[in-house]
Amino acid sequence: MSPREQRIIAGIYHLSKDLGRHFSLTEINLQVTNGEFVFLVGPSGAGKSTLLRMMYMDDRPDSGQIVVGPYVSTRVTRKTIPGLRRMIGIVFQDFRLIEDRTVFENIALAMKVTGTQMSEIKQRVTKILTYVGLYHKRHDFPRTLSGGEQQRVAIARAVANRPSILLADEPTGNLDAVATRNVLELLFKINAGGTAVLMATHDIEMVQSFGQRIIYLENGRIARDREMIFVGDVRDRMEESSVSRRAEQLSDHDIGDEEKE
Amino acid sequence: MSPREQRIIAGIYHLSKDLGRHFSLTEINLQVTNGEFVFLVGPSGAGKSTLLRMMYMDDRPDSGQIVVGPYVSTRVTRKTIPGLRRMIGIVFQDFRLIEDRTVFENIALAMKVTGTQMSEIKQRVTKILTYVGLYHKRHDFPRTLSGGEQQRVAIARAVANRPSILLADEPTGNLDAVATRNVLELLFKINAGGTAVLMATHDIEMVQSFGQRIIYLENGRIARDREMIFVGDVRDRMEESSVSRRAEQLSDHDIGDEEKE
Amino acid sequence: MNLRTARYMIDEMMINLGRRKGANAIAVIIMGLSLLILIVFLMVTLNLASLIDKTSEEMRLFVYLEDGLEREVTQKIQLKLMGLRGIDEVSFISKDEALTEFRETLGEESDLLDELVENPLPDAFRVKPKRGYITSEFLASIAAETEKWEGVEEVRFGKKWFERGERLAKGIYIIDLALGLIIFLSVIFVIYNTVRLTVLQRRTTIDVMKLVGATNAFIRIPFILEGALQGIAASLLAIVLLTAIYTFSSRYLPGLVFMRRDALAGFVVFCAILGALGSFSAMRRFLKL
Amino acid sequence: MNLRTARYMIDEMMINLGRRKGANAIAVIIMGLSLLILIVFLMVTLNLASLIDKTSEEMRLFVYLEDGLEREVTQKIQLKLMGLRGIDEVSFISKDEALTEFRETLGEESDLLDELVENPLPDAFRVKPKRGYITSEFLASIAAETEKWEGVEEVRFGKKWFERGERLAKGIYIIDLALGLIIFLSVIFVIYNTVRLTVLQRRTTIDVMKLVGATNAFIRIPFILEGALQGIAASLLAIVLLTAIYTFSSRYLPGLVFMRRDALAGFVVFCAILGALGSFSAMRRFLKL
Ligand SMILES: Nc1ncnc2c1ncn2[C@@H]1O[C@H](COP(=O)(O)OP(=O)(O)OP(=O)(O)O)[C@@H](O)[C@H]1O
Ligand SMILES: Nc1ncnc2c1ncn2[C@@H]1O[C@H](COP(=O)(O)OP(=O)(O)OP(=O)(O)O)[C@@H](O)[C@H]1O
Ligand SMILES: [Mg+2]
Ligand SMILES: [Mg+2]
Repeated sequence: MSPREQRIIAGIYHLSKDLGRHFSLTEINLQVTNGEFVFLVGPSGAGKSTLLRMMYMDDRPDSGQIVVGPYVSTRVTRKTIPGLRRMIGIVFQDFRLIEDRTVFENIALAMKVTGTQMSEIKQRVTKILTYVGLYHKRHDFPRTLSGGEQQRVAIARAVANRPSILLADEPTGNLDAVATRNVLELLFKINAGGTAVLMATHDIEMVQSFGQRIIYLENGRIARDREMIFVGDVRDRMEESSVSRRAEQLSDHDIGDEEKE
Repeated sequence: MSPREQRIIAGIYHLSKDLGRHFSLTEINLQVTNGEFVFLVGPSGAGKSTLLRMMYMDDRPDSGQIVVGPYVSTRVTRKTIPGLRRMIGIVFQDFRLIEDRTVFENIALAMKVTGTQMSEIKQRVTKILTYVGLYHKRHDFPRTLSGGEQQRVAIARAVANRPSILLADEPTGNLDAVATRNVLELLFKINAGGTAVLMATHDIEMVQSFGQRIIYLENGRIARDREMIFVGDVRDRMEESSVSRRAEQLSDHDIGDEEKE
Repeated sequence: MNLRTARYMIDEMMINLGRRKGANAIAVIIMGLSLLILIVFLMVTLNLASLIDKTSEEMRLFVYLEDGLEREVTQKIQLKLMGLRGIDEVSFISKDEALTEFRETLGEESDLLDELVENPLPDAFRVKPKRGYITSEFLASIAAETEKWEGVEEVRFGKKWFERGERLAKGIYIIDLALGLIIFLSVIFVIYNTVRLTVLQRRTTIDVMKLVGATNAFIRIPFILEGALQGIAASLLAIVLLTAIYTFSSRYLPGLVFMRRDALAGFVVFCAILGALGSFSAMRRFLKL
Repeated sequence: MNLRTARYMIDEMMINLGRRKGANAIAVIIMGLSLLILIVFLMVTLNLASLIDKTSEEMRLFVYLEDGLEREVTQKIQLKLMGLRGIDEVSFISKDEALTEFRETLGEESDLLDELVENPLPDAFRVKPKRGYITSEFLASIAAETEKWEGVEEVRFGKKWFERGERLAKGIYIIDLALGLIIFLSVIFVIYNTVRLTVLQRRTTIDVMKLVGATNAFIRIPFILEGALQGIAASLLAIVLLTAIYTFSSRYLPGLVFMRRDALAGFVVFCAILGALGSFSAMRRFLKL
């Protein structure tokens, strides 16, 4: 394989988005090159999911621009959005599996949409389901799956189409250590195949060990990017931001009245 | 406070439950005394959620018995189930917030059901929401909350009624380290007040540090209970059980074809 | 159930109504339009029945007398007629009155009577039967009996026409009943399932309520109240539209009869019950243990 | 759109139909019953119209001739009548035929004619107007014109009765139209919203499809096909029920007219389009960017 040329596959420029009284994304700038693996970390409510949602253009910025491949948020239309979405694989934080479709059908649907041949669909789905350890559940409906199993189906669906860029929102939140490692291995392999990966997670310690680029989001702003982050440091920052939100007027005594006989 | 008498608040005896071709809970025996704090760990699909579901009697065992307070699974009826559920606080893995109710209304509903006075409801909800850092979002609808925020609302609802026993299914899966610590603190405080807590989680390393009782579930069986578990040891077991499920015929080469230009 | 619980239930219902305005409005309109069809049908039936009733009430029996009877004989016949069961009124029509009436009936063709040398019509009694007795059997039996009396020449009541009319009325009633049954069942089905769908859409809410320990009554009663309210709203909508249709129609059919007040009140109550039952039975599936 | 995409769309539709049998069945039954009401109404209207038509077709104009006319004059009048615009048939009724007919019309009362010394009725022509010309204005104009002719004594067509009938028919048509409009709108509303509800229930499926990059056509077409299929199933259900009602009713009203085949086919097509449109417009809300 020839050495890959470095292109920017996704870029966010001066993005702002206001979401009601309590939250806004402010002046977000970030670029992802093809083949890059980026962790997006930040405390609960920092805006990770919102930022990803903008990237797959389920929501539009108030100002600024998002560019994904040839698609530009300010120019994209109803007609071009499906093309954009087919470049992107998305693992949703809440999975979004279709309830009345089996595991197989859920994944196959995402491939049918792009007009993939049935024989190829069967082959791909089999392989990916086997990889995430759910091939034996291919004919089950999502409601009969455990939380972690649903999450793995969501991941399988996102990677089935060999997207150019994968947006994974907290893809290991319901997984045990081993399943997490398997999923990360899968993501790394897909990444090695040329897919850019942007993975949102709250697990700063896990992320730390891989030496990949880490973007730290806090209160709707990018607090750090690219520089290595040290766990202790981020811990402090998180504590700060989390604590500042939480009203501290509560004393232990207040909660002490939970007591009962 | 007088030293609390040790009573068994929940017991599971010789429970078996078959769930289709792929999974069954087998010969589960376990007792929780009042005021106890128990972690239920196990890999994805081990049966943690299923076991909890049996405890709040949303599903019945094929054989064996579950006893929660004065309620016995073999004798409980449609009429007595509400009484049982009011003893129990439940944090669902998938949150189960009511979509067309605000954060406040979601929590208040659980209290109205028991006939709590409105003034008391207001006071409790305010206190708990403040504690989980979401008081400012009390009038928002679940769909506008981040994953972690929804999870905290689910926790708030579960503890609002001062239950005798709290079943928390993966209550920190969507939370960052700081929020996780806050939630655990909350659970410990509630526990200190006399509420027994049974918390299912896949995060064996986190659980390890607290020195509480840990039940290790694997493939529908209790593999270990009460003895201290060492991380390395459990890691090995998890690896084994996870790997044995995952078909290993996949070589790196298979996934390598993700590559594209 | 104490007062507080009752208040919470009403709260619940109000929140549900408020949060799903669009869906509720559509449900009420669907139900209202279905009910409109039912109630319009009822009004048409009512008017048909009153038309048939009026027509058959105009039915008269004519007892023709022999020529040149004594006054006493005539009076005796009249008294005997009035003594018969099922007779409402008996009036004497002299041959001259009869001719005048006949002239009127003929209208334009009456000049044909100008050629008559003498009045060929007999004196007669016009007999009006009581309402409940207007059947061809009864009239035939009266005719057969009176014809035997002294001084009576012939008794007529347009037997052929009357029987034909009777058959037609019966046919209309049967078809009306069949149609009514179909419309009634259709409307019940539509309403019942519309309410059911609104309950089904809140399946997760019901599940959550069960899981936090709500009694079945606590879950059910707000829904039942809501179903009843929807039924009432829909029936009121139907009544308003019916009134509009009535007002419009009676410009063209002046004799049109409207539904009675108490029937309308009954209709509203019926719809409330229907809505409540729809909610109730929709929930039975979910409230099982 | 290539063949494979088309196949996937049909797949999608089949899966949807298969997975939600209960909901689809209820939707089809709701729609079918609503349509039944519409189509029964259409049949009632059709029968009313054919009844009114038949009645008015029996309308005849009578041209009475002066007494003792020459044959030639009579024939000339006949020829002139046949030459008039809007005239279908002209037949001669001699005074004797007229008396016989009159006797028949009178029926039981005909003995009154026995007293006649001589036939007072004139010879006449019975004129049958063509179908489209049966209006009181046209008949009046013909009457006015022919009355001036030599040898014609008088022209009559039961003006008063005819005008009254015309007014009644007009009233019935207007009310029928008004009712029809209401029923039509109600049924469209019910069907449209029933289809809409079935689409709304699959909101999350639609959302997910959008997010995995399905084009609007890919999402929409299976739903539209499904809506059309539901419409067709519902209309067939309605037609089957209508046939049953017709069979039953014509036992009591033998002259009952059934819908024409092509009208029924049009009805099915109409329902298919309605179902498809319901799906289409329900999805417009969700398929916005
Ligand atoms: N549609 C919306 N309307 C109003 N506020 C919103 C909406 N969507 C998100 N928010 C708010 O924006 C903030 C960021 O949400 P987001 O889901 O992006 O957080 P996150 O970083 O993904 O957090 P988590 O780790 O908990 O998932 C939250 O406070 C949330 O309440
Ligand atoms: N209703 C059901 N029908 C069939 N199988 C079921 C059903 N519910 C659960 N299962 C299966 O039972 C197994 C255990 O599920 P459970 O949800 O208890 O796992 P878990 O330990 O909670 O896993 P996780 O950590 O991923 O949430 C899974 O393999 C799941 O697919
Ligand atoms: Mg998120
Ligand atoms: Mg689980």
